Amino acid sequence: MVPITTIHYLVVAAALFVLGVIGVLTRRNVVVILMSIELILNAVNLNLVAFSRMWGNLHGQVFSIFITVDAAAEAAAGLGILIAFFRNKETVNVDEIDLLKW
Amino acid sequence: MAEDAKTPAPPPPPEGEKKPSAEMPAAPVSNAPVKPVAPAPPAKPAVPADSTTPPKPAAPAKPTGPVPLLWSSPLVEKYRSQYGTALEGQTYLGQNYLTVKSELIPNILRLLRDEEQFDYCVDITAVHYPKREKQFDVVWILYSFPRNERLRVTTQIADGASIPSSVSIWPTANWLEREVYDMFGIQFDGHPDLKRILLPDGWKGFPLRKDYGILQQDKEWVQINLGIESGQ
Amino acid sequence: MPNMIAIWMPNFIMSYLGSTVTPGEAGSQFWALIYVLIIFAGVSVAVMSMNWLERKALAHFQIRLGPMRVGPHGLLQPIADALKLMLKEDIIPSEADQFVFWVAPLIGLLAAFTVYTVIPFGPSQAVSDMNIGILFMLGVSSLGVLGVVVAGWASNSHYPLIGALRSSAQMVSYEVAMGLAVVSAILMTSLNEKGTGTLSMIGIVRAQEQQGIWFIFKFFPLGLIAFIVFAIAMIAETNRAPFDMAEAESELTAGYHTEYSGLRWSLFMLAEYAAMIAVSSIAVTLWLGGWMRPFVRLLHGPSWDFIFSLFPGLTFLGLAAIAFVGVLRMPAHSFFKIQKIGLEAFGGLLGFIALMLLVIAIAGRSQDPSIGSRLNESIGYIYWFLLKVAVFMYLFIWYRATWPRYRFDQLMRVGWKVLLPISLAVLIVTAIVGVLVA
Amino acid sequence: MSAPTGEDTKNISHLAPSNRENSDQGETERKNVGGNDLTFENPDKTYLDSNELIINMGPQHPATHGVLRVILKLDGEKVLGTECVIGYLHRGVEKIAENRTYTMFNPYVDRMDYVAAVSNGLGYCEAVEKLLNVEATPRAKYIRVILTELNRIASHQLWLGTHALDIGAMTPLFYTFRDREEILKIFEKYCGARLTTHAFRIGGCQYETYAGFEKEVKNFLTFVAPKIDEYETLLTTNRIWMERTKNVGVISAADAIALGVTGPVLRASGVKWDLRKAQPYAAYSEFDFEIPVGTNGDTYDRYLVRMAEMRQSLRIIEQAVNSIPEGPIMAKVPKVIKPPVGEIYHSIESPKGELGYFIVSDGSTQPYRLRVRPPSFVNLQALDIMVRGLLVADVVAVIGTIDIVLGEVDR
Amino acid sequence: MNPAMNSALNSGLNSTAGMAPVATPYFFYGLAALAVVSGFLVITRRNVVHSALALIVTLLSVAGLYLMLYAPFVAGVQIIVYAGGIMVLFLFVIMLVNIERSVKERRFNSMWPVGLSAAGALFTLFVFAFAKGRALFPDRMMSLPESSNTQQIATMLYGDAGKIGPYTFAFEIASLLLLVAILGAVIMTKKKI
Repeated sequence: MVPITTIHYLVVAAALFVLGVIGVLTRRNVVVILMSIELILNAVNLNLVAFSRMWGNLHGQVFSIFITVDAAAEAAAGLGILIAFFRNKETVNVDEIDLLKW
Repeated sequence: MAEDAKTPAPPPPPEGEKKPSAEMPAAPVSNAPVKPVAPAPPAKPAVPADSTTPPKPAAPAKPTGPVPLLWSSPLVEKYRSQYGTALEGQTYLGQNYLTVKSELIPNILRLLRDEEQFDYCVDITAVHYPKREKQFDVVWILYSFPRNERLRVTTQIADGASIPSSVSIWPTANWLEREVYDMFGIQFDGHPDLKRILLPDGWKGFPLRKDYGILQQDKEWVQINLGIESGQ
Repeated sequence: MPNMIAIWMPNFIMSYLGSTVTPGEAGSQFWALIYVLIIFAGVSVAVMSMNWLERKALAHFQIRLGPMRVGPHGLLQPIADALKLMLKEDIIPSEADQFVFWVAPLIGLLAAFTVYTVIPFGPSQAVSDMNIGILFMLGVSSLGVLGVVVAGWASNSHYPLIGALRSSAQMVSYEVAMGLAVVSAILMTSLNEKGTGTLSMIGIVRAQEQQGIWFIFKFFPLGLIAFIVFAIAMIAETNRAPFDMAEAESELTAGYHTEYSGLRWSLFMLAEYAAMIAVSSIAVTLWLGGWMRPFVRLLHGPSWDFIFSLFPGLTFLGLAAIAFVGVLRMPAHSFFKIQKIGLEAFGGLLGFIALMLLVIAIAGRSQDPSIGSRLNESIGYIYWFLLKVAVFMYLFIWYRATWPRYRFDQLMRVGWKVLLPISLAVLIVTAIVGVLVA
Repeated sequence: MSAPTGEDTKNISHLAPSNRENSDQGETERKNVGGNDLTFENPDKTYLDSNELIINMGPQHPATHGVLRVILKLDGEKVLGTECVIGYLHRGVEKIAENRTYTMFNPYVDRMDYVAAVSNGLGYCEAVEKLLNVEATPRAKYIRVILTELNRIASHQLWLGTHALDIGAMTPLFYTFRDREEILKIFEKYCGARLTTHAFRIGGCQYETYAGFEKEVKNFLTFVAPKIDEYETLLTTNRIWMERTKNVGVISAADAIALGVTGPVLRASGVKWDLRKAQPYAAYSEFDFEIPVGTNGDTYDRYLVRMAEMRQSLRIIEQAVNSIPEGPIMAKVPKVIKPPVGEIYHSIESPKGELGYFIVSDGSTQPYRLRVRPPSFVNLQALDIMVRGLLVADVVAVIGTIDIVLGEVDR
Repeated sequence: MNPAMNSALNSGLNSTAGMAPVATPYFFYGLAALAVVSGFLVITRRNVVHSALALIVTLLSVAGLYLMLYAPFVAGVQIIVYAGGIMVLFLFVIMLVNIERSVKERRFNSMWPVGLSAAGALFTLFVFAFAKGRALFPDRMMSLPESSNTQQIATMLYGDAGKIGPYTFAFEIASLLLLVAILGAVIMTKKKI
């Protein structure tokens, strides 16, 4: 069995990243898009932690914690916007959210 | 049998009137002239159409009970002077009631509440006399907290006629009128939500009318909604 | 070959008993597996007996008898219940989301049981001593809310949905106060010479051992306040009365598990009780000294150790005595023959266990590392830990019998406006006091 | 206490959030079972405030005290409006009355408010007695008072237990049932029945008190007085209980009067009105007791009023038992009860409120028309204004505090 | 590792710490496959709740990968913040907004071919980069001290012995970010301010 090296983690992270990008670019539902963004952020986190292991220091892990914080903030703000929007337009589809007002 | 009850001429003195309770402080019964009043509505109820009524017992042999008496009080005087014969005050066994024409209905009730402080509508109900021309008695039972006094207001309406709702006078009339509608089919104009209350919405027939048999039911409704042949 | 095993087995057991680290730490997958199995079986049994105890205790609070028919004093009632629930028809509402409906109880159950991997019943009596033990524990127990939310959603019905929404809001809110209370306990672990705290569950108890004080009494009343905050928040976390908003039977019929029946419903119950035991274990670990026996500083020395090591045996002896008193109090009627025999057998079993424990306590009172003394120590650790947890379990029942239910907004107000500021203040004051002391 | 002005009534006349289209809909879709056409629009909406959620509480619900169905219109958990759907227990008591003789109908009244059957019987018997113009004997009146007040305590105990259970306190239920049992035992010894007692007859009582009746009642009085204190220790100063009940389901005195609310609910709003004092019936004028009143008209006050009422009932029973006169228990009533032509309304203070009987006699052996004025039915109408703006949990508390019995609401 | 435990390691139990389960490749492949498959489900499921559940599985398996990378604290944060916090928030919001309707609608927007090809191009780029830059990533992985992981992260975030750490300022900024996000979310979701 091949020992697991950094590149393995990077491939997994790349796959998750691309899945996230596909989700963001193709789905209509805002909630799914937000979840895809979480997927992207997780891919980035995985990369950072893998690099942290590779270099043997903890900067990557600290960075990933910051990204987690950011993800939490993004989710809160994004879902807040979503609820405010849903209240007015009663839709959660991005292609119906095409006016710069409500 | 109603005729039997009416015809005996000398009514016994109303001894027991004050006895049942200290009900009517404001009703000076003893002042009232002791004489029977002919057109009192309860005095001429028609024989119930229901055939299950047992045969008339030997009524004439018994002494009849008390009879309704004219009720003279400031309240009656005041409204009689206002409305004349459309309104009549009577008392029976110490309980006072006003018989009014149905045209007066919303006004007199409102006046009773506003001027005479009958602020509490105890009950609204109806009685069905199928043999009569105006088939229904609608009865309001009122109570006044400041006066500690009860009063019934009775009016007669014909089948199919409607009567103004008193929901705007006493909100409690809402469900009470709905029940009267449910049971007798009496329409109340201006009621905010007049629909059946105890029976299901789709039910046909008004059960407390005298022509509605005790075993009668809306077979169609029962079969459709309950999926059974009969509710009995 | 059997001969080999006969020689090898005691050595193997001895090697384990001699170890002072958890199987996970030592990397012994075999012992870790055994541990996991023991814990799963133990928790299931504990939940069943908790079920019986709750019904009995609640009944006696409420001047009833509780289960009396199935077995003597209803002792077999939980088994009968479990059998009944397993044999019940498995109903999934036609409009429900089949897969999610199916998976929801499992989420709750997994979350509740996974927590037990880091609960230290003794210094080496845990599956694993994770470095991030308490963090892991809070994280995993917070996953339990997912099961509730998803169950409410999947039922596709109004009452479960409201129950799920209430429950998720409630659990997320109380987690905040709970976490801050936990942090103040963790802060107390760092009050040693090196100034390094720990998140490890075992480390936390060891810190209490080293400081010679349970954290509930540390910086009195700071530890006590933090403990009370945690004790309130943990009731809310487990959706128990008076915070049982999520399943308030008089409002939401049964809350999120209204549509569940049979085995799936029993899984929810199992998860709920397992979570109760888990959070109680956290409280015991953080504030009540974990496996430490009481008065470890005041009453020390070999003779005191010996006296305290008699407690497990004496407890079981007392239980056996209660059982036999129950036998004596049974009416002398032939109907009760079987019940009497059953209760006598149960009492006999308890008495036998008591005897064994006493023998171990007496045999293992020497300090040298023999199997006996090791066993004696381990039993002591587990006994004191479980006794403390049992007190919490009793409190759970007591609360349920005593208090009306909070309303949802009041519950949130208590969480955010009372518990959160208190726990924040306690945290800050603990930090300041800690710095001043150090 | 002032009579409600026109504005007052306008404020409350938004009762039953009705819309006209719906009654039209009811016309067209008569096939539906009652209430399939919800009064509220858009039933399949979500929780956000632009939409409202309709949920059905009952008829199968643990906290609706029977088969009451309340359609709740919610914004999140906030109640925007309610509609009660009743009638699931409708048995046509009034129709039955028209087809039974006065005596035959007597047991039926027990089935209306089945937790206070004695009160129902008292009201009916007194109404018919009034119609007959006879009066029960003094001893019968005293027995009636004793049993009715015992029944009032039993009814309040049952109310307290279930109400506390609705709010989440399980234990009071069992305590109250334990003590209610003693009352039911007395009933059983007196007349053989525990719940639907049929204790009274027109003209008095059927049965003389059994040997030791007074002693047992006195024993009960000494037994139950500390028990009522026990309930209070569980609840009255309990913080959670107070938070759950204070300022919940507030109804002002003016609203209560306009809505015809009677009984403890009215008294808790500050109206000192009790038919036992206002228009004494039976032997109540001979006893010394007080009318407990509340001030805020909230659930907590109603709780306190009922607790105080239990104590007042104990006082009445004690006086009655101590001074119960000797004598016959039946007045002279003809074998065949044939009241003269006429109509009568008689009401008593049942544990729920004013229980009235309006009887129209045509001189035959059967009532021509018998109308029951049920206190629960009228009081239930106040549910809507009491719960608007509160939360779902409060609806349960308020239904409990109105103290309805569906057998009486639906008759 | 605590000194007590260190000393305990040599007491009888044959220590197999060298081949702790986190090191076995099977775990990696299992977790990686789980993460990618459930990541795929996240973006393809029609029902949003299913997507969310799949995302939870992804997050948990990524947490497992963190554990394998000797980052237990990050794994714990991942579970407690992501799976326990953010995902509950997501589920909460999904229940608030109408879900039945979105199930019936189209899943993908009208531009999905463009999006898909762009993502495909990105993936090709990744593959190319990894293939070409393989030499950049050393095969050997450094081993990190697992038991003091939390302490070291704390040292970097908060500093040690009176000195502030390299990320202390960033940490404060991050808390500010969270505060702003909370305020924003509250203000946006409030009906009336």
